[in-house]
Amino acid sequence: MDRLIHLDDLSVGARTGGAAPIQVLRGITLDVRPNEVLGLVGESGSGKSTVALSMMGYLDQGLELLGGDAIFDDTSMFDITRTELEALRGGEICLVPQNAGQSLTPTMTIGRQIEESLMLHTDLPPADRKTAVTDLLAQVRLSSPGQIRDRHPHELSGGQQQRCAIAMALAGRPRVLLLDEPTTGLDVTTQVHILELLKDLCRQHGVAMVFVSHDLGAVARISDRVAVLYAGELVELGTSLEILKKPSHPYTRGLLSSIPKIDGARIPQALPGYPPKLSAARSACAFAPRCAHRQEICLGEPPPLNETADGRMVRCHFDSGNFPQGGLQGQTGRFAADDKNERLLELRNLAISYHRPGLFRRITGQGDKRRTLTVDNVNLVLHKGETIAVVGESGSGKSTILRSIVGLVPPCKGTMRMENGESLDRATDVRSLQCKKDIQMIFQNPDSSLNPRKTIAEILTAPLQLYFDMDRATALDRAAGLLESVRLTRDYLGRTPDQLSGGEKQRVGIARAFAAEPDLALCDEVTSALDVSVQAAVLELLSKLQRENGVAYLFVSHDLATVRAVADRVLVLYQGRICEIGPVEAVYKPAFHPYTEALMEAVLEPDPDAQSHVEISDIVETAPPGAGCPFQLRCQRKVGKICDDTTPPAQTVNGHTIFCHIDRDRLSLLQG
Amino acid sequence: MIPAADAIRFGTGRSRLAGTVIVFRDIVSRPVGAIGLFLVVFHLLLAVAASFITPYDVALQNADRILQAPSWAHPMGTDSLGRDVFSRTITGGRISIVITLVSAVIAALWGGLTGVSLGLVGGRIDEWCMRLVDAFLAIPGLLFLLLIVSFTGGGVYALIPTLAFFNGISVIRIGRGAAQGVAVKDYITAARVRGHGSRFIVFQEMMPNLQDILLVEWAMRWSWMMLAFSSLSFLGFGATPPTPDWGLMISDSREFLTVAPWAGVWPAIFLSTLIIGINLFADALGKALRVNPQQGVI
Amino acid sequence: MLKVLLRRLVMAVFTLVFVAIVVFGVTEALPGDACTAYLGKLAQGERLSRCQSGLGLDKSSAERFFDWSGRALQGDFGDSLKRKRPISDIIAPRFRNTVILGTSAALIGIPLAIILGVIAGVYRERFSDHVVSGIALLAMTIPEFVIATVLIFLFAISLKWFPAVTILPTEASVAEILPNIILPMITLAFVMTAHILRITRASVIDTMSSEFVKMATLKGVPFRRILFRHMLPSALLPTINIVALTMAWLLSGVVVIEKVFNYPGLGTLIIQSIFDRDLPLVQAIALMFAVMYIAVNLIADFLVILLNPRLRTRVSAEGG
Amino acid sequence: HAGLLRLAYDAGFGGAESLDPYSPTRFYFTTLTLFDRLVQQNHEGGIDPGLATSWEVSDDARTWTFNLRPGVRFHSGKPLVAADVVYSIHHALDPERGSPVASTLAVIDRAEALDDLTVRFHLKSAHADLPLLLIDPRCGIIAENSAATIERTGDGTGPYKLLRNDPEGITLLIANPEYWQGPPRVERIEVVAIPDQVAQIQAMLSGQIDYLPSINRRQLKLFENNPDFIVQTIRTGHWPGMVMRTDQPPFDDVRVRKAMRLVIDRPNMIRLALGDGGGEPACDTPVWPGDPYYADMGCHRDIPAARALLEEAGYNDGIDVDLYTSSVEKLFISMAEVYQSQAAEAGIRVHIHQVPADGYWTDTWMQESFVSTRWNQRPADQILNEAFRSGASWNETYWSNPDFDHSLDMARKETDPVKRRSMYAKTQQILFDEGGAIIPFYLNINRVFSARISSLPSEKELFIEWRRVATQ
Ligand SMILES: Nc1ncnc2c1ncn2[C@@H]1O[C@H](COP(=O)(O)OP(=O)(O)OP(=O)(O)O)[C@@H](O)[C@H]1O
Ligand SMILES: Nc1ncnc2c1ncn2[C@@H]1O[C@H](COP(=O)(O)OP(=O)(O)OP(=O)(O)O)[C@@H](O)[C@H]1O
Ligand SMILES: [Mg+2]
Ligand SMILES: [Mg+2]
Repeated sequence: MDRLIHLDDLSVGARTGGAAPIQVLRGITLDVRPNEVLGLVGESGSGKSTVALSMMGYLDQGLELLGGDAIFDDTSMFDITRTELEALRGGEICLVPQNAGQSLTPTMTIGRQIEESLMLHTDLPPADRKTAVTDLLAQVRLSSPGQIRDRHPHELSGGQQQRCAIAMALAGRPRVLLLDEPTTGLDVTTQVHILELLKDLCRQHGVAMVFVSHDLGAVARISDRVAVLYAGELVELGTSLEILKKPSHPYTRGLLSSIPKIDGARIPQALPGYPPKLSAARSACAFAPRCAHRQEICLGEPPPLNETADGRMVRCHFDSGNFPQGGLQGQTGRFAADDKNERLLELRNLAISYHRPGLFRRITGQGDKRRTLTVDNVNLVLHKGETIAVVGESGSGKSTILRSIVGLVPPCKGTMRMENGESLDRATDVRSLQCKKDIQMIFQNPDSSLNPRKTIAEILTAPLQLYFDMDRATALDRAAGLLESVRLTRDYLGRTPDQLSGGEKQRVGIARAFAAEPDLALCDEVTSALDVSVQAAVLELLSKLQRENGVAYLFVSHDLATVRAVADRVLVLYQGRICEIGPVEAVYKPAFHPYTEALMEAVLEPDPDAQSHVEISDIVETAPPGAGCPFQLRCQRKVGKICDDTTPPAQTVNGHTIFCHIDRDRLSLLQG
Repeated sequence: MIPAADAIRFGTGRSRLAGTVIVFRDIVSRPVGAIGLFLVVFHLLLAVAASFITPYDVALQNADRILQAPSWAHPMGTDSLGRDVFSRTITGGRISIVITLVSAVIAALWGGLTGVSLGLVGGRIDEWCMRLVDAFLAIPGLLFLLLIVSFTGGGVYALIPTLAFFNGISVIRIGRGAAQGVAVKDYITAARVRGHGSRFIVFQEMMPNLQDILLVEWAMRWSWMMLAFSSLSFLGFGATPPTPDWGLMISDSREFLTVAPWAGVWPAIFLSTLIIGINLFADALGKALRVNPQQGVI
Repeated sequence: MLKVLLRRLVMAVFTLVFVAIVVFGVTEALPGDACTAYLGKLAQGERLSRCQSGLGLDKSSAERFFDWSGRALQGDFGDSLKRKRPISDIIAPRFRNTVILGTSAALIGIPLAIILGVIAGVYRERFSDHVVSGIALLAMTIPEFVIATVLIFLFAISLKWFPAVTILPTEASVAEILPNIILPMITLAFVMTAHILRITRASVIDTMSSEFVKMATLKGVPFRRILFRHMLPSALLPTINIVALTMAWLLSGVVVIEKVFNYPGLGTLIIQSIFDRDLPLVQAIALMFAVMYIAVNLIADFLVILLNPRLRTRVSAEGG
Repeated sequence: HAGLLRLAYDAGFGGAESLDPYSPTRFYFTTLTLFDRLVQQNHEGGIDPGLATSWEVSDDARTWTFNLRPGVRFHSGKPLVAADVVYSIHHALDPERGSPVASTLAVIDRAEALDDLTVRFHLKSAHADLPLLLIDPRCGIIAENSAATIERTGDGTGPYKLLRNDPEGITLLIANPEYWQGPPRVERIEVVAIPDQVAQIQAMLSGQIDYLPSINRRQLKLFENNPDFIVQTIRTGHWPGMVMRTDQPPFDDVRVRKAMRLVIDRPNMIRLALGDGGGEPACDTPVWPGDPYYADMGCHRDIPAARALLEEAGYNDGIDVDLYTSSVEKLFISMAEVYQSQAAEAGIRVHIHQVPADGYWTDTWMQESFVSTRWNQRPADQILNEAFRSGASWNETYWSNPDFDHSLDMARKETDPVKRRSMYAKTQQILFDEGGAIIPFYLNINRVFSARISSLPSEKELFIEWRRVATQ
């Protein structure tokens, strides 16, 4: 068969301490064919990057080759001299790294770095290299490549850095491009742009690509074939159409069904449990503990990789294609809306700024003039037991609003009030204990939200002792109860956060918030740091707790799909200004605000047929424009000067408001 | 090799004591750490036990035995006043160890607490305090030491507050830097939003995360102070005769190096091994706790 | 960038003001005043009052502080109590000597330390690293007077290659001084190498494990080129600050080494002035050291800002 | 380096050294070679002519007349005349100068020039041994009206001329070819400042200097049996001591002072502090056995007596005293430590404060109440007057005893040598009984020359005549 890269039973181990090496990759056999895009998916730690890098003959510090080989074009990558390796790497086989921001040399300009690739891997005369660099930068669709060439990496936005990394890879005129999570960490709209770009490049240059991602949506969008990795093993391999439409391996199925759907009103089904710890030997199916179709044999011996009738490879003891499809629908995240009309929190004309005027300006009263308002003109009423989702790209001020509500950042205009009369304009320190108790926060990053030096017991009893004056024994008892309510067992009490997985940590964070029995919980991207398979479980948990406690959520997310199932109402934020707010049913169908529209288009669903096309540009705005519509710069439906200098009017129908100069009927016509 | 921090992370049975044991094992499992710990413990024990082992009175002079080469009676020879070098050498660390150890502890405590508070408070207060700290750092500590020792006449123990104060200043920077790293963590925000007081935040939330850094810093300070103290003794500002003290002994025997090297070499070896020991120990401690020992202090 | 530099400069100025206050405050806080300290048991009657009015001690502390700092700004520190000469005249030749010794030691020590540090970092945990790091550890831990004495014993007394102590006319030229200070130079270079070396090593190791070095490897860049083009420019930035600290240390008179080698620099002058209880001289020296420390660090920070493209265009609000 | 001699000195005045031989901070080593005296001491203890060729004394011993050597010139070229001598003496006696020689010469009322080459001294009281006072090495003759500049020019008639004055660095002296005793044999002398004694030893060992004026017995080991060095041992009247200020408690009590002295085991101290043969025991008299007026008194250690005296003085539980010392002389510290351990037996707790060498003489000595000291050999009359007469500027014990002063005066007047001897003996007895100085021994000096030096001075020659020394 015609193949560019052939991984032959590749096994990689990691040395830790004196113990036997743990196995990171087990017997991976995989081909990359010319001109094809091979997607590589799996959860974090499943070995995707290791597979990709070993194709270049590279293993990270601490890893060692246990067996097998990586063959590129008949050359064994682990068995050639350094000079040969150097000639291949960056030449015929190129890498686009996971985090371009950190992977570009900070002390060299973009131009010099790309020139270096040209120098090492092409015979272009030095005089021509400058123009070649500009060409490459233009090819990756960077506007004003001439300027970018002379910049240092940190002077570029994340999307631009990623494009530069791609340009650098193209400089070596590769036959294979390895892309290690090239879009992770970028804004949704940017992500789509980069995927489009990659697709086009692949077509134009005829290079093969290995596209590594944890995101099935992205993989679906670009790959011809998909390989699914689980715990260092290849569990399924086939064309992307087959795999995404009709996954066979239970893991692949679970993964697909745990992805939130933009049109699904229900919380996706979570995969139970967590990926296994890697170990030396394996005597069972690695997925067995989480598998719904588990049988005795699954625990007794590891399954082989079988070729199915339709030509794909599946690692299962059974003909998993015959397992019943579907039937695993999750439940709705919302419950009856009739008891949600008692007001809880009201934000009126809220404006927030991080800029603190100096003493001089404050005295002369010029304080307010020059400051940029990170958040402006936010009006919001939250009812008891209600969930409002706040959606927007990075930097849109979502967290800022939450921080302001808890009193960490004082508002500079407007008022915030709890319905019991308590004003929230005051800083945390001077609020009443009751008020602090009523509003609790759940954080995005589970690693940083729990003190690594405290046991779970200490973490959970701290609020209990603070608010309820419990003695230690009672508090411990209650803490155990809290753990149970987030589906963790009592023996977690003695552990420290390092001994918990990400999802478990997030549960503890939730338990801590609920220890206070709050009226309002502020959730700041609580799922985005978690693996997809775990995300759904957290959403499910939150909605369960809401049902039980009647708590209201202000639920922040950058992803419209995630909040679809849990939110009662959705607020779309751009540059700290509300674009659109309304009940979830209204927001998810036309008419959209143009920005909401763009976000909708940017949602990547694991559907190989879907054609996403984002029309707004992916420039990054650092501050909102001085006047007019906040979205004026990137709007694909901009009508003219009015957008630049007049604040758009609110167009409200049935509690659904759109701030746009275009009439909402016209909008819904356009968006059909 | 798994750093101790990881061992704690992935271990199962656990308690604070177990944590300490793990760190200890980690230190000992590194050759560097084992040697360092051995040297430090050796010198500490010696300092405690010296008076029970010394064959001669450390101040006993003997005109018949001036600058004698090592022998059975005097395993390290005698000095220029006929005193037993062995007795004096094993006792010679006492004063300096006591003074520097105490000073280092005080320095790490006051500097650490101040630094942590500044790191937490931030803002203008922090800004101005740091200018003051910079000012203190700008003037060589030795100058202050000499000035205060010679003007207050408090003798060698006046060094304790002085050493502690000026070293504490340097610790402030370390503590503050580390605290700034911790202060932005969400769990601190969480505690603050929850409504805990600053005492709780500093002692319950921040300190547990900073104690490792301060511990390593303490060890580095200790080593630095040993050096500084020996220099002071050498210059005639530290221990006073006839107290046996390494720095002083080296200074006194310097001129006889060509004819009676033993009188100076032994104290030099003891002094250096202790400082090397502390340094190795601090390095290993830093590795075990995953703290970068502070860049050399000058 | 200009704003950043300016901000750093303003910070330095404030630090300097604090330094002046601290220096003045500490000397003020010592028991007695400059005259009673200097005159000791003779501090009585007419002699004391003559000395006190000579120094203006009859004025209030604040008044004297502004007086003193005002004159210090113009480089006038008054007369030494003991030497009865203008302090600036006393300090100037000593300072020159200290600069000569410090700079020559730095010229040997710094490049050596950096080269060794890079070698140790690149060959981490290998033989050459163990050797280099071991030597650095010794240099850092063995007291300098021990090193100095051993060097004198070996190279001056036994081998007679170099002079044991410095014997120089006060106004010796650099060419006269250099052959005389080989041993102190070596001692100093040895002692200071350790710190720079360790920082360089740590920084190189840090950079070696960074993503961009990995990326360069995967781009097929040969190792030498990675080392010089990609790694070192980042890895050596942290050394600038430690080099500055070392320079400040060298310039503030290496007391012990100057004493052992009989070198007429600022170090021996500090000791003398403290023993003479010559407070005006002590104050002047302290202030001068502080100015040098601040200046050297300021230069280092400027360099870092200029050399680090990240800082050149954007600087975090915090700064040393 | 033929024709070059390098001598080290300790820069004890921290750069304030003056070339005025009469200054309290005189640049000792250098002034010795720059200036001549009227008379000089010969190796037999007698007196030889110097700038004066002959002298007569009047019968009442109150008028002395000196005839000057013709044809002598100052380095500046000015001929030596009687007015210069008159000026020098008046310069020395000028109370504004605070010269330490003033008390030695206090007996002189005034000097007058009889003619160009004849000077007459009028004494306040009779003094039969005036030339003995004038051999003091500090009594150099300076040129008339040079007081303002002499500090820097050092313009004398001596064998060497000043080339460069650099008391903290290298002071350069160059041979005076017109010297009246013939030109010196070594062309240049460099006087090198090395404050630290260990540094001096190391400089000597490594061949950077040619001469060390004094090393202790233990240091002798460094140079003995070494072909590069020549060691000489000389009995001298140099003495180190520890002096108590008799004007300050607790030493204003004579019983305490006596007790402090009784505790010393002098031979043992010599052995411990100097090594065997490093010195001769002394009984707290500054007059040395080589002096014709030496009084042999005998003194023994007596701990019970010392205790009794202390108790009598009210110190029942012993006494704490602070002894200030310094490495300015290495001997000081070991002597202090030996004294500390000997005194401890009588309940005297000595706390040693060691201060650095630089500035010891200005800041500690004559300031603190119990300090180490050291004197070079001087004739009896001179040392007794200079260091013990009431009000003398180097009266380090702040000793003031009319009886003592009177006996000193009487001794001077006495022209009968036998009676004079007994009178000097009486003064020494008073000092021994009541004085504040502890003088445990006289030093034998060990001095080291580099083997480069040929025609070494004799072992009897304490003040080396450098003009006679030559180098290979
Ligand atoms: N240098 C190393 N030493 C030891 N173990 C390693 C090393 N590098 C990776 N591993 C382990 O190998 C496994 C696979 O790592 P890899 O980086 O390939 O995963 P990945 O699928 O790319 O994950 P992610 O999505 O987080 O990038 C992980 O469990 C990781 O802990
Ligand atoms: N402490 C701060 N000081 C100054 N500006 C800040 C601060 N924190 C945030 N900002 C700015 O405020 C804006 C909004 O930040 P915020 O963190 O609220 O965004 P976000 O919507 O939560 O983004 P993300 O999705 O990245 O979390 C950003 O431009 C950010 O740079
Ligand atoms: Mg990866
Ligand atoms: Mg955020």
